[in-house]
Amino acid sequence: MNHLYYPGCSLKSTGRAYEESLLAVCATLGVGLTELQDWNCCGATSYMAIDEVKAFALAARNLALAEEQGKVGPGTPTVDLVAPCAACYLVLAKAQHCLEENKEVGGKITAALAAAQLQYTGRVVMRHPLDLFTNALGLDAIKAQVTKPLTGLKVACYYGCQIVRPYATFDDQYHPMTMDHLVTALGGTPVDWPLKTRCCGGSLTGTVQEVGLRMSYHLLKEARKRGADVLLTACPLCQFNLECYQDPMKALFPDHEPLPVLYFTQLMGLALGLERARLGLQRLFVPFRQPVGV
Amino acid sequence: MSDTPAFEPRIVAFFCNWCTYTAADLAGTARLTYAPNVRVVRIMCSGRLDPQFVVTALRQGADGVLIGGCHPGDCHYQEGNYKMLRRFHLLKRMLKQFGIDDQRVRLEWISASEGDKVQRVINEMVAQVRDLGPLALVGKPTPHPDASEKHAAA
Amino acid sequence: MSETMQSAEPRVGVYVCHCGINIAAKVDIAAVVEFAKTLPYVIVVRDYKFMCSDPGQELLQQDIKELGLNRIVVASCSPLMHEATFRHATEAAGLNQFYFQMANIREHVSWVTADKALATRKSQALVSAAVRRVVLNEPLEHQKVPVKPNVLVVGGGIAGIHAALTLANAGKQVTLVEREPTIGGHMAKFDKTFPTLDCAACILTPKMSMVRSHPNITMLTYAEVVGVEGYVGNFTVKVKKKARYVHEELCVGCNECVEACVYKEGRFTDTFNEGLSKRKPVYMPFPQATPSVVLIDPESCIELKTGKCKKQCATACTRNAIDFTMTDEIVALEVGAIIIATGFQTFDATRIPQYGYGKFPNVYTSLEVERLVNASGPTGGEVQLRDGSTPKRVGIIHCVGSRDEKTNRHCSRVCCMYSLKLAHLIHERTDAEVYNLYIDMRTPGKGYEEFYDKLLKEGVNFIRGRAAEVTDWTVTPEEEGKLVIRAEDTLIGVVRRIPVDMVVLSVGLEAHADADEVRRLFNISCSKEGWFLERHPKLAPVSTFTDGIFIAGACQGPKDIPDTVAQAGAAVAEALALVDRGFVELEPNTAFITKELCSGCHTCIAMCPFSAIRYNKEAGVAEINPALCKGCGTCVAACPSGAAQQHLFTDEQIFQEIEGVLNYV
Amino acid sequence: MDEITRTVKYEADTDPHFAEEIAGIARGETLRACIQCGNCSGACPVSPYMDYTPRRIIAMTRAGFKREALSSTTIWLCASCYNCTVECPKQIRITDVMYALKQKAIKERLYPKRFPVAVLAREFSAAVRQFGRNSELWLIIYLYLKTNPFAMLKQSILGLRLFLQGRMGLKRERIPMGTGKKGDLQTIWNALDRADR
Repeated sequence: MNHLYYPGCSLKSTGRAYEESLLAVCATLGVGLTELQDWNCCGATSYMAIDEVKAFALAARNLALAEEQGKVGPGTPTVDLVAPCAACYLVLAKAQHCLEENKEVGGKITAALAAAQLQYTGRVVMRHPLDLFTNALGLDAIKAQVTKPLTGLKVACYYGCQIVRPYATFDDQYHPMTMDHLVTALGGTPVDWPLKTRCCGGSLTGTVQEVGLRMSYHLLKEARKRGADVLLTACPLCQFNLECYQDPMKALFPDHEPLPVLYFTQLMGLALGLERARLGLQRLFVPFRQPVGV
Repeated sequence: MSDTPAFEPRIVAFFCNWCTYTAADLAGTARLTYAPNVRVVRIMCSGRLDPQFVVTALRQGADGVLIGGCHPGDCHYQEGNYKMLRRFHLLKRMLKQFGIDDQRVRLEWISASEGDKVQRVINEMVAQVRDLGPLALVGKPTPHPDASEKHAAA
Repeated sequence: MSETMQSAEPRVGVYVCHCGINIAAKVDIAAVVEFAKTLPYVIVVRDYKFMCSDPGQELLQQDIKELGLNRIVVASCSPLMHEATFRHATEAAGLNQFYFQMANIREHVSWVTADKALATRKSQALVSAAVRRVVLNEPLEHQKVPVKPNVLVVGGGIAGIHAALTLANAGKQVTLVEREPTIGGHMAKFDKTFPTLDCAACILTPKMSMVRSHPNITMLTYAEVVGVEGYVGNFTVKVKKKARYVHEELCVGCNECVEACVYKEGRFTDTFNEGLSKRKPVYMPFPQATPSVVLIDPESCIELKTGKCKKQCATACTRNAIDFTMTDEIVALEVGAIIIATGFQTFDATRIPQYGYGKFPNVYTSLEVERLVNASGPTGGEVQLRDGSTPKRVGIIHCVGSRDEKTNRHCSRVCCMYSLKLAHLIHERTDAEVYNLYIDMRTPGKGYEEFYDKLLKEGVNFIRGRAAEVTDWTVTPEEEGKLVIRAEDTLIGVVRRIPVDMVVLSVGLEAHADADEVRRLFNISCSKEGWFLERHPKLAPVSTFTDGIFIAGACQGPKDIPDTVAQAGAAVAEALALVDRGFVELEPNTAFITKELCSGCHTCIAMCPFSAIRYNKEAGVAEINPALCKGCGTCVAACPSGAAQQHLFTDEQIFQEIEGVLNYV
Repeated sequence: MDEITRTVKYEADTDPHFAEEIAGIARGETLRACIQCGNCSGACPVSPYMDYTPRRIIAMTRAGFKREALSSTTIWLCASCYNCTVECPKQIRITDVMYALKQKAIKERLYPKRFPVAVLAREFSAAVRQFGRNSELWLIIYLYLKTNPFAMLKQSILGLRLFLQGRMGLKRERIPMGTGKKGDLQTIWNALDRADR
């Protein structure tokens, strides 16, 4: 299996461990990821506040690059583009929808791409790694490679907003289960909790901190209350908000108790028996010390 | 008023009494505005549609023909729409041989409750035929100059 | 040219209707009048404000008499609306009514066209077509066919019950077919009815037993219509009676068999109680079931599934009513009219996952709560949670599966009122704090607003806002162990979290899942949502596009009980008008064969779905039996020689119409 | 607050074209279908902090209360979680309406002063415009410099930790710009700017 890979800006900095663990896990599972060359920022939520057409154009350039580097075009099959960041995943998918639905915006963007000798013909399939692992690769294939099962580990799977909304394609919008099933396949125990898709605060943690912190605090508190030993995320911003702000959180909410927050790929790596350093676990603010595979 | 009036297609529609004609009435009751280029001829069943009607309409100056019948399985007369469908395929093939673009003749199943579909289909078809331009047949009557002016003015 | 045309020179009168401003605002009437004057054979053209009014009709009648008109064209609304009106007017003036032709310049022009000039042009085209066509019209006579006197009512809810009883009281023989093993429908499940709070059973069960005992009513329960043939006044209907495994005429409803069943306790979902209790494989649907006859469910009965049961039920029955060899049975009926009253289904609340139905045990549907508050329900009328405790705080969420683009767009019309009723009953029985979360309070009925007023004064809480979610995520100590409803109180403009013990989802009404199959069976139409379509929303609310088939109750659209009963009465009146008249006049648009042109190729014979065409060997031509012909014209379109033609729709008439619509230039 | 203010809204103070304009940018043609049920506000995780609930923003937009809608904190608190959009019974793309209002507010310079979200959006897009990618460290530095330089001191501990854990570098992420070669982002920007004019 070979796929194009769109890391996005965060996976090169705050979300470095996500990239490290994803690449390590994929290498172990035999999933080939080729980084899209010359990719640009997807535009995230911020560019959309400035100019819609330009925001979509940013996304569309990546889609066009993917078609070019994936060697697809009219009359050929599609190419998978794997985007681990939830915001990138959504923005790229949203751009696809907009190009298809809205002739006016689509026309402007097509013209702008053409100026740079690019074109997008609708042959990119956006995939989140969760989709890739559970649907393309299959849980059985993963299960077969587990060497250190997560026996006894209680995991709160947190999906966040943007991989299930508004374009839930690979999982249920209200009760997503792909990550839960993955955790079960790794030998762990997912906990049933109600805030799986409730927003972590997004960029508010950086801008209107008291609001962002409270949103993240509630998520962690409820996960703890439901007995979770660790919380898993599938998005660099969620992970950053939930993990890196636990100190200021404690200052604001004295009853806060620290909870390790990992990328789901990090926990996958542990179950597959990979070294902690290859998975970026040393970069955690709230260390994950629980032994696995015992 | 311009020298070259914009082309406005003329389309004859054959709607069955029970479904599509009723749907067109419903579109009216619901005040769904649509292009005025289509003129409806009511027949009891789409099964009544003689291919000659289509040919005659095109020869008499229509740029397109729209046929509306009940959805498959819904025919008031059990299967008139199926029987027409068979004829319709033959007709399309024949028209193609005459060099008539098959987008000019369209068949739609529209049930009595689908007033909105009448609106959509008519608007789509008028736009499509407008793009195709006038149907140029030898001996086809040309529109009265007065009409073109009025169309252009509108 | 046909013979009729030669017999008398056509003299056409054209009448353009303003329809108040409905047409006149979008169509330049004067321009249409002037245009019509230029058309061949036209003697007179007039316009009038309302052609369908008496003075309007007199206008054309006077012209027929004074100007010797022999063809009439009215340009007004759809022929489906007023063709009959003008035909009668024409006939009353001494002219054959089929010398009349209509041009639809309202529904097809003024109401759908934005531009006045173009609308005028389109009207002119349609008038031109009608004039060209009417010249070729021929005098025809309606064909009279006798009507069978009996009536079929489909559906045994309150609509069907009321219809059957009224017809039976008028002396008609009625067959009432009900899919469930008992009649009563949804109403039988309710405890009280709004706004009077009279007990549903007290007003319904007497009617149910009257249905059973009425000499003019044949009740077929646990039965479904599987085939309908024929036409207005003459329907042949096939009904499948599903095997009950109990002989109805023998069972006296003593329930001894139920007692004796090898299952000591109920183990299977009791659908009448909305799954809130369990029943045995042999069961009585509910104590007042009509007929009072048990049945055996083949899905759960050991004997029927494996043939290895002790059959204690059969042994216990002193009348030997139980028969495991019973099979489905087909009953054929001959009826003149059919009333369809198949009702509705309630919205499946699991389709809105954020309300937690099916996930949180104490989230109920309103129909479940109807059973909970019902004295003969699973809890004997006690409002209890799943664990048997009494709720202290209850939230009622309105519009569940209504007014929502993702589920049903329509307002279900009854939910506001039944939610108020349930709020009252719950408050009264438990003293609980009750919250109603509504979008808009809709109480437009006799005594309805007064009922709302009463509830407000009773201290029930009202929050204007659509509940966003029901969650077990708790934040504050008072929320602990409760379900929390999150919603904006839109009148205050803040988001509230309401902790409750019980959530009631006021589920909307929707068309039955199999509405599409049912409507096909009866050859009627339904809306996209599955509601059966009335012939006209205002003027023919219980008629359908198929003559002789009428609709009543919620199968046509959401309705409360008073409206349902009123509509059932209206459907009965229509059916009686048909049946008591004794005959119907069929539209004479039948096909016919011109012998001289027929080559005897048999093409038409295969086309006819009604076997109306036969080959006359001696003459070597096809012949059409007008009594069997329904007038679709499919054979006419197929005839290679033009020998087959259709009255009112001859090739020549249609060609003229085509030329007419194109000749508007 | 002892001050009493008069709140009547004169028709002349409303902008009759505002709804249309916003519906146009937002692909929010359904904006007018709002039945004010408040589901959006109930579903919104941030609504408790907003000065107007999302429902009220829709109502104000529809009624032409331009100044109020554009200067509200609501639009800047929207975290783009799409819950409102997904839940709206009238399928109004509320998140996109919020984006449209943000765009309009920035254009009209009506957003609340020193409200960092608006600044973030501006700084973010400027960086992406210039470098093609976004470097989180630089973004944060600009953000605090432009809004609240003192708050940066508090954040410096976090920044330092991120730096030490290798989660934030001083290196600017960038792609080649203005090469004029196939796929050049600068060429695309230029084409879009031309189209705008």
